[in-house]
Amino acid sequence: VEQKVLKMATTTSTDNSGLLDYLVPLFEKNTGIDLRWIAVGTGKALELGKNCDVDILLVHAPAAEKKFVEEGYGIDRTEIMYNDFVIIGHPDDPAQIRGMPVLDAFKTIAQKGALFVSRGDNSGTNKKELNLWNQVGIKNLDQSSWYVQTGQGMLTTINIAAERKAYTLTDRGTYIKYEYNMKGHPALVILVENDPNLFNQYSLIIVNPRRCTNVHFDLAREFLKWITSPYAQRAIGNYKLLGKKLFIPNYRR
Amino acid sequence: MKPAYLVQKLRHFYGRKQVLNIDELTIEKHKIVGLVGPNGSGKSTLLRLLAFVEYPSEGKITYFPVLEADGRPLRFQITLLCQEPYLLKRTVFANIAYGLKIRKDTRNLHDRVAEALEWVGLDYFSFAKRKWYELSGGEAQRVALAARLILKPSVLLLDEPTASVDAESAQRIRDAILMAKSEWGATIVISSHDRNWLYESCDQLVHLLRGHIIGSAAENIVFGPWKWLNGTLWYKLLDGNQRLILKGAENENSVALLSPDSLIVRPLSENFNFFDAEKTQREVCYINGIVSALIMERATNNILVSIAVGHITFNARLASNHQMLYPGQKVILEIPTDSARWVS
Amino acid sequence: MKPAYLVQKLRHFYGRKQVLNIDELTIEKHKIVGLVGPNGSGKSTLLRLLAFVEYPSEGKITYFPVLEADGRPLRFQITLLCQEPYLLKRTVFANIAYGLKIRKDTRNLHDRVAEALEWVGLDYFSFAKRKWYELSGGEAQRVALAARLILKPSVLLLDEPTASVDAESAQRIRDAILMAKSEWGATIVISSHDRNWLYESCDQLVHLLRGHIIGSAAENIVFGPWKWLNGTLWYKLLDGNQRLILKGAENENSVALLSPDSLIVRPLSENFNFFDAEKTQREVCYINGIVSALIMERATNNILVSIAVGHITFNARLASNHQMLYPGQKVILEIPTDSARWVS
Amino acid sequence: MHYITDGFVRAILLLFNKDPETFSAIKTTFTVTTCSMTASLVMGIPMGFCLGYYNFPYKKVIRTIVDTCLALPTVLIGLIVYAFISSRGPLGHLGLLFTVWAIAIGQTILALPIVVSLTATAIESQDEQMRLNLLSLGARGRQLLLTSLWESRLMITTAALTAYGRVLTEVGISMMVGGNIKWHTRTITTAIALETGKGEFATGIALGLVLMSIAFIINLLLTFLKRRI
Amino acid sequence: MHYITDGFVRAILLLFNKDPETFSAIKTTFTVTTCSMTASLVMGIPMGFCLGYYNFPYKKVIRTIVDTCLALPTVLIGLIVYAFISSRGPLGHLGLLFTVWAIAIGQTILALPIVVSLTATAIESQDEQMRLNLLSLGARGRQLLLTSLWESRLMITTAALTAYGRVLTEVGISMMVGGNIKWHTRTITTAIALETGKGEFATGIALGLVLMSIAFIINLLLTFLKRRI
Ligand SMILES: Nc1ncnc2c1ncn2[C@@H]1O[C@H](COP(=O)(O)OP(=O)(O)OP(=O)(O)O)[C@@H](O)[C@H]1O
Ligand SMILES: Nc1ncnc2c1ncn2[C@@H]1O[C@H](COP(=O)(O)OP(=O)(O)OP(=O)(O)O)[C@@H](O)[C@H]1O
Ligand SMILES: [Mg+2]
Ligand SMILES: [Mg+2]
Repeated sequence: VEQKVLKMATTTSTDNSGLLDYLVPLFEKNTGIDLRWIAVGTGKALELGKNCDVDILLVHAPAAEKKFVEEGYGIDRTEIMYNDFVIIGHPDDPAQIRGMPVLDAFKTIAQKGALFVSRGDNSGTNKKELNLWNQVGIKNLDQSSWYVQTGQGMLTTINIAAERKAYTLTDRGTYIKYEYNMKGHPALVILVENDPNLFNQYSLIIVNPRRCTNVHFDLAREFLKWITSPYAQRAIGNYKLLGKKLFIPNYRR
Repeated sequence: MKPAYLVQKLRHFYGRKQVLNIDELTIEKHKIVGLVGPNGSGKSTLLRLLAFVEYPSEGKITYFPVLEADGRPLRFQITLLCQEPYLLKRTVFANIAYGLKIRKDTRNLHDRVAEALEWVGLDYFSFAKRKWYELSGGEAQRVALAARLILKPSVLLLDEPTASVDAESAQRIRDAILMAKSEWGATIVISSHDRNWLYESCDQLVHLLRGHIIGSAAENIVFGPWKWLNGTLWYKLLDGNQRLILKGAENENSVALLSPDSLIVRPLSENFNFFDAEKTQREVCYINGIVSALIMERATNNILVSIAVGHITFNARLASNHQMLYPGQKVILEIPTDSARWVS
Repeated sequence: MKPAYLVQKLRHFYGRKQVLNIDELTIEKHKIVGLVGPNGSGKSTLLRLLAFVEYPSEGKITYFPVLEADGRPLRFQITLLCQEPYLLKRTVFANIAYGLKIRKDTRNLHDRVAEALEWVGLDYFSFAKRKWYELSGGEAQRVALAARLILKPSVLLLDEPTASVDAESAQRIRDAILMAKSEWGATIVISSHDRNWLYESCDQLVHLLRGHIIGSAAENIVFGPWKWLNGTLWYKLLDGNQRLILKGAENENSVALLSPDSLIVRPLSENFNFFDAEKTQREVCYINGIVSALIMERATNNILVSIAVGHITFNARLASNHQMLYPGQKVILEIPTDSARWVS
Repeated sequence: MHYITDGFVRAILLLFNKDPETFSAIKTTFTVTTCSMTASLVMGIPMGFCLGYYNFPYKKVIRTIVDTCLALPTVLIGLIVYAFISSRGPLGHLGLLFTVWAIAIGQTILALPIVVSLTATAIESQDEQMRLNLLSLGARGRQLLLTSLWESRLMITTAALTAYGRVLTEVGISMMVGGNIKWHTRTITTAIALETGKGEFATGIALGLVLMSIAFIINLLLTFLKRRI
Repeated sequence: MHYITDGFVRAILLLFNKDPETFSAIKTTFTVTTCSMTASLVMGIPMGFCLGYYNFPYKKVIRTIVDTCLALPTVLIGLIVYAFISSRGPLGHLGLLFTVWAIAIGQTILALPIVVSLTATAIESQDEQMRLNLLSLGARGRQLLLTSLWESRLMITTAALTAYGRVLTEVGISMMVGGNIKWHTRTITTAIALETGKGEFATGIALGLVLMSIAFIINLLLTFLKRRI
């Protein structure tokens, strides 16, 4: 019997946070499908989808996702969970943004020219950040001396921000990991959180089987069905990293 | 007379420099041919061409299989011992056996290697297992030769096989070469600067100079500068203010060839009037010299006398019934002025 | 007598193999010393040790600067021409100039290189610009020698400088060596298998055999196998069923050394009764042979006769007033049975 | 600093406890590098021999191209291989993407210039006399190739080791066309990259040490080839 | 497939339009590789010479270690350098982290084993006669070193080119200790990794081709060293 293999491209955050290591064995046990995931940047994940090299995508960049579906590369975009972003920075807080709403915080950082480290890699997080800068009307970021682009993963970006005593925007999961790595003495602390503007929506997209005939559409549907099932949703809600919840399931029928 | 090689209109160049220019040369089967000539005269180049490991720039070398119905491919019939023998980074045994392994002919390998070592005067037990770097210069040279002899090729081309080999071993090598000729009818071409050894070994001589064949005898070569004397006479100043006078040089840098047969040697006697003789310089030129060596020439059974005139040595060939000379003896060399052949 | 080198209790090993064992050897200043011996006797090794490019396993080599107040460091006073000369991958000019560049002594570089090339008989204009691979074997050898001569070292160690060099150039090289001695008082040690050339060049001989010094003359070396005859007499079978009978071999594989002075040569006359002579074998052994060469020995002004007995050649030294022999002549060799020295 | 020492301890634990993830990565690494090294040596050594031994037109041009290919970035190789084997690429139907074979192909391309260039240099540096002597003994073709290589075995071994070091440590190709899929195409190096990305520096170092141990063992196995040539 | 052709076109555009980001990356790459190659050649060649030329105890052990270091993964080097120069590390006060100097240090470590091992092999493969001849002409120490190297210049050049290819294409170290900071420590290879991660495959290929052009130019400049030895 040929093994049923489903290939998924996903962003590094779901992989690095350990969520997939926790969910996928459950899925395999329930359905007997071998789910193999490739953790890459959001941009690359979408590109793999366009090239029909994977069957399903799990990403968090709503605007790009919608464009992807509109252009006919994917179907059945389904929102399944979210987590949130936080702004972190040195405890001295040179720009005094502690507790501000996120848009005010961004504006202040830009006005004071405080160092801000960006991932600059078109990842979901980066897109979110650019979206926020756009909302507060800051332009010419690329040329600004206070704006540092690392072009690397979230954790490295946090490390660089720590070295430079700078601010950065991160997803909560990576921050928890960072806090843990620092043995509870992080160089950077959370300064801005719990703003609705900071929600980070994850969605599932099936690669369009009419464009890509080699896609395992039935298996992809099966995964979609499973992940939206109350069982899986509950499992997502129960996943904890270092004792803290990371993802909030929000599939709505 | 059956030729093993026919060389026709051969020209060979390195870059724009002509190193060989041979209109015709025949090498007979089952003969030992000696190749002599000063450094850079093209001996090694000719041997490489005869071995077909290098190809002439112009002209043709035809090879006629020495043994009728010799089923071996050309490259297995002809074997060359290079001037600088290179040993493979293996044991002496493996070096000697290498050619046979290539020929997929490994019956009795040990016996045959032992025999080949014997031919060059090396002991199987003390040498077979040595590594290539555990050999002295002469031993390495002899191992390389053994690696050629063991192949029993129909054509054996040897480039200075006895350079840096001791006298006793040179003798043995000569025997091995004679055996190769008599036992499996090999055709052998040897280049060497050890004239005594070569003259005692070979049936025929080819004398090369600046890429040209200048004869089949051991010629005396006299390089310039020549000075014009009068008429067609030119002279070269020798040590002790003597003059070698010869007819017909083309220019200052011509090279004179004097056959050892054309020189007459006679003991310097009290009553020989050197100045009288001077007058006859138009026909004969007289030169004082000292006998430095007397050597027996195998091919002709004649005697070769070396006569030192300052820094130059002349060789003359004497019939064996000639009046005897002894080394150290003062002699007069009579050289007919028209006996020179000139090359330029 | 001032020594340049004092060699004491020298033992040299390659692995567990002893290649040199010299209890004492003195090399005098301003002398040309010839090193002779069969292949593998340790000549090259000794030269490397004298050049201090290799160090003896045991014993001591002391060097006394040849020139008083020679300010140059040791490595610049002594220069060795290796047996296999290696040319740097540069032009001939750069090769010859290399040693001087190292010595930071580059005055008149062109003139000096031209002079050095002249010494070895090469023309500056046609050779200086050639690349290292554009040379024949003998030319390369001579370039390597020129690279040593140009350094005007106080000690010049030459390992077979004339192997694969033509006769004319060998002559020139001899002159260059004599000049090195007379002009800047060099001490010169030369190993060579070309005995004629060596005998005519050097002031003193050192004869090596299997790493031992066996004397300072050109000895005849007779290898075994020896068979016991009777009493202390042993014999070796020569070609033509003759027997060389000598006293006092230690065992089958002993090696006999016969000084060329102890052999007596006389023409084979009709009335010589060979069988009568046989009776006297206890004291003298008679052997038939043929004169193959006569050579003048420079150091002693004597004549060396080579006598071929089958495959073995004996050398005898004759006073210059000795009855004259000629090559090809049949002779009787008289060898006193107690004239052998033995090594094993 | 502390994670370097931690890394040492963890490396020993990983190997000692036969950690399944690590062993899976070791196995993948081993399979992939064996394939790619075999392919690149089998192709590269004869190519290098020809490039070093024979004279032919445009030889220097080819040599310069090969030497330039020493600087082929792994990601570029990854992208090019990807372009060929992606579903939409010309070889897409073979289904090679995200398999160990894809990695092996990419690594072969990576190792090839190293093997070719170093072999060619080794052969070119050989004594002209060696060539003549082999020819004069009657060696041609394959015999000439094998003997020449054996004479330069020290250099060829070093060439192979250099190429091996390169494929063993590359990340770009394995990531791009292998996909770093756990239990399947995750090699030690992609695992290191992953762990490092997660901030698990000690684990990264541990895996790095595991990789070095493999290299060390290979080196020991090849010692016999490196004996005095 | 279309990425590859797109990549070619884009590579030309990037260079032709003097794209500032690309030129910044080229400059960084150039600075960093020049530093690391200089350092690794200056240290590595004499070390390789000693390892190949002299005999000393444990020589073989050291050689095996050097050869094993040919398989040093870049991420491991990155981690170790990071541990030393991060603000909490022993050299933290120098403020090297996320500077080009940090990358240069890491790349030097990367190139060193390649230079040492290949130089040692080149020297070891040299004719024993060459050594004797140089000694007999009075060469010692530095002269011996320089002449020996010049005699093996073909091999040393290839060693340098191999090492150059390695540092030019490495990503792990530049990412880890350089930080891939735009306008500052972003090299061509980290830019390729970034663009590829973004899914901008054509740009990745374009940058890869830019890198190869640099390698090509360096190769042309070194051609004179590669003339018939
Ligand atoms: N590296 C080595 N390892 C072992 N044995 C060696 C080594 N080099 C030389 N030998 C042996 O040492 C002895 C002396 O060698 P050496 O080169 O000094 O002889 P030689 O007198 O110069 O001979 P030749 O006339 O052939 O040049 C020989 O028996 C040789 O086999
Ligand atoms: N590769 C080369 N390039 C240019 N010239 C060369 C090359 N090889 C040899 N020659 C020249 O060709 C001529 C013939 O060389 P060859 O080696 O045949 O001489 P040879 O007679 O063997 O001399 P020797 O007695 O010194 O061995 C010489 O003048 C030499 O300088
Ligand atoms: Mg020659
Ligand atoms: Mg010797």
